[in-house]
Amino acid sequence: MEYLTVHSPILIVAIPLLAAFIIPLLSRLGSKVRDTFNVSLLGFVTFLVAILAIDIYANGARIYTLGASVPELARPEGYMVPVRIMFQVDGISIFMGLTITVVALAALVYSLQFVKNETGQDRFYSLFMLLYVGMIGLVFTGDMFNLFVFLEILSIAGAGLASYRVNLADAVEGGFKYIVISAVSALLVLFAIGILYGQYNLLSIAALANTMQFNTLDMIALAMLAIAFVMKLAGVPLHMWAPDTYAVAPAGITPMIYMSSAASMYALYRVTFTLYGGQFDTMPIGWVVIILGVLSMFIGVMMAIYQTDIKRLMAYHAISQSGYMLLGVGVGLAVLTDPVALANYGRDAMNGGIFHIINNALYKGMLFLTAEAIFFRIGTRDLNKMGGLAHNMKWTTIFFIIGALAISGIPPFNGFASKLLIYESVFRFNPLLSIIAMFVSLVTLASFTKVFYSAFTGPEMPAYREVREVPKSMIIGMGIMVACIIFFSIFPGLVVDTIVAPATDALIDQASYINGVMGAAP
Amino acid sequence: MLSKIVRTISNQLILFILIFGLYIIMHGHVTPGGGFQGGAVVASGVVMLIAAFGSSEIKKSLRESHLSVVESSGALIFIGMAFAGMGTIFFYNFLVGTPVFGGIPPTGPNPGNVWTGGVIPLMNFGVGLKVMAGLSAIVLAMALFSSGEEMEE
Amino acid sequence: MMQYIPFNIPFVAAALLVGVALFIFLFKRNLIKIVMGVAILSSGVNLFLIALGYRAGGVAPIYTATPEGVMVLPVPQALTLTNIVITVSVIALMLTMVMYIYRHMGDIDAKKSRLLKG
Amino acid sequence: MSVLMYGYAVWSPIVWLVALLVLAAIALYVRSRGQKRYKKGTAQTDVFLSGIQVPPAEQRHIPAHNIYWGFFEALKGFYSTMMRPHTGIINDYMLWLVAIIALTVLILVLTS
Repeated sequence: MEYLTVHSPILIVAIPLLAAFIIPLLSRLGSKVRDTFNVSLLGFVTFLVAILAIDIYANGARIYTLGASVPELARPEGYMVPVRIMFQVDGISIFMGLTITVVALAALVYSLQFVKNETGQDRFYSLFMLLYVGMIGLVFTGDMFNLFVFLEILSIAGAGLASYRVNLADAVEGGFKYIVISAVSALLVLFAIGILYGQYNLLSIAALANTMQFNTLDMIALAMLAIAFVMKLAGVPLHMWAPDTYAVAPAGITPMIYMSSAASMYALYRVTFTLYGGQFDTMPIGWVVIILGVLSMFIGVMMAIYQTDIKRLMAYHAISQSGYMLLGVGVGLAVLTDPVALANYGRDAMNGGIFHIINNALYKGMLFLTAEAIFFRIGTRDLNKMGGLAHNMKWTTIFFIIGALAISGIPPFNGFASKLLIYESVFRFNPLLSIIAMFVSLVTLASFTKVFYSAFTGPEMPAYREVREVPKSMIIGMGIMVACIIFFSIFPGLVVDTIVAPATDALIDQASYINGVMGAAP
Repeated sequence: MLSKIVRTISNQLILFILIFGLYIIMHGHVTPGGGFQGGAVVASGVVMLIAAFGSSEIKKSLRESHLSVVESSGALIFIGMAFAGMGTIFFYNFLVGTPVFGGIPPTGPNPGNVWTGGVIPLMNFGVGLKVMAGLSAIVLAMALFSSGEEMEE
Repeated sequence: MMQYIPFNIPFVAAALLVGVALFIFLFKRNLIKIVMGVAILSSGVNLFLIALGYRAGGVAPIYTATPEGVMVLPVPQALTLTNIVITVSVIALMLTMVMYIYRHMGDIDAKKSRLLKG
Repeated sequence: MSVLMYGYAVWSPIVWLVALLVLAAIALYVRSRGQKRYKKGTAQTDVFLSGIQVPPAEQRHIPAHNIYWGFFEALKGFYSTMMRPHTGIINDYMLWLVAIIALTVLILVLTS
């Protein structure tokens, strides 16, 4: 147990990586062995994430240095700066880790039945594990270059999975768009890393933050890093790939690709708060993030209500909800250098934005799964052709209603709790932004009413009389998410106190992140 | 399929390409090169064979399932080496000082000692296996795809 | 070091490569050309990294048999190698997808081969 | 534990649920006071459309593109403007990326 706690940061990344290459060999023993292996392995990783989280909330941030003689030895004897590859796990990292792991577990269980009749399943699960490795590595890593490497891993695995159904023309097109924008934004990230390296000869985030001067080249690097991550997280006006890719990805993968967007959002926060924050006036970059967030909210939802393809509609909602997170954390970023405003409302806005990440991962992921459950049974994503499905798909309908109410911010669901935090704190920053956020919530409810009305209600259609409820593993996958949504709805105070507030503190408190690595420096 | 001269010469030449690729892989820790570069050299030999014999001929001897196994085991060797250091820490170089690849690199002008580097030569070997199988599979799949065939049976 | 950028030929070449790549992304509709653009962008970034690590008169950063004097920085070279490996896999994946798009749509023009919009 | 107290916001789902249950009880009470003449399996349960022949199920259901028709009709200008950038061409996505990076660099350099 002690051993597992000490080594858990690397085991969480390394075990799925090992599994990704065992799966092709193991699938020769039959699909049942492989499925059991996958689920039990991800269950074990979930356990590791849980014990790491408990340890971090009790004892503070953790450092794991690869190849050193002890994990905490970031700087070997006689070195002023860290030289080894390093994982640095603090409150926000483990928060993202928990979110990603819960979604991955639900998506994996859901996928078991979904891909049962497809070919190339061992590659599907290999890439699934690689995608998980990419996301977890991205949120755990402590140096800029591994940020790039994990970003590329998740891009390649995500694009491969998005175009998994290569017999469909649109699936390949969505995957191609995803890999092009991922490759270009990742190369821009590498270019920015090169600019930073050229000035400071450092790669570790903590050491870079310690010596950051914020001259013109740093500004260029910041713009490239921030906007490349905004591209990956699909903020308007860089969002146009997202509906294309989310709509065509197979079920179980859409929530995962959505989570990789959330991991990119983490990278954006890490760069703006930890790498650059503190030493300069954060108001301009904060306003850039706020404006992108407001645009994402508004245009995302206005485009969503217009769609007639159920998964494109939900993809635009994913964009719109990302706007809330950008808005909440952007307000915190804008007032980062003003302690009074930060204590008054900045911290609450960030709490709301970060709480919204996990809420949205749960209900948005669940809604994607219900949309794909409909596709699984009736073979179309076109809302115009649907109707009366509630007669035969009762569980899916119940799950959809819960998800739709939660995403629209209807009390008592968890979406309301995080949106309330955002509304009331952003209102004191700028009332107009808060009013826009409330309006967006309204249109969200309207568009989900449209989906609910046209897909589930109405008389039983003759064409869909034979439609049955989806298989059990898909219901369990959605049920995991719904259980989490209900737990989060009833205990918002507990969740914010235990996991969200430490995440906010970790973002604001740049000094402790730096001291974690550079601490013993004379 | 190209002419008989090309086929005969590429049949002879593939041996040297293989040896050169393996040399680059196994000397990766003392000279420029390493797993990826050596694997790419071997895969370029496969490209030559595909050009000389045609992809459908090569498909008979290089099966996708075999390549997949080699690729996976290469990756497993790499990660397994990293896991083997778990007694101390992940990626710990546990072979330093042992009789296996544990030598101390000599200083001063010297031809280089292969028997050094700890786990690094073994990792290079794993990466080399993975890259040669992976790249061969990629070029073979693309060649088959452009001639209208599929790789999997 | 950075103040010499305008007079430094490798940096100019890297900037040119990045510029060519961006030009391709913006104005070339052929999907194969877009893939080539990614390759060129990657080359530009690689050249930039390598040029960053260069020290005038430096020797290769190998610890055995090293003569006296400065060494070039080894870290950018490691970054470049990693980036080359990643780019190879990205480009292989992209080309496979372009081949599938051609097979489905019979065209590799970005405008004529699209199904998803709006 | 269940109460969220940050800033000015106080949000307690338990209180809300209790209130919901009370309101639901009132609503059910009012409902139970209503007429009880409804019988299943008779003509009372059939669809009645002012005496017109009832169309079959697939024509009776309003498809998605007709929902909020007036809303979209009123915002026609907005939506045609919105559709113009959403071309689905990869080059346009890249154009936005380059333009926003340039804009952000400009904002950052000018404000410092």
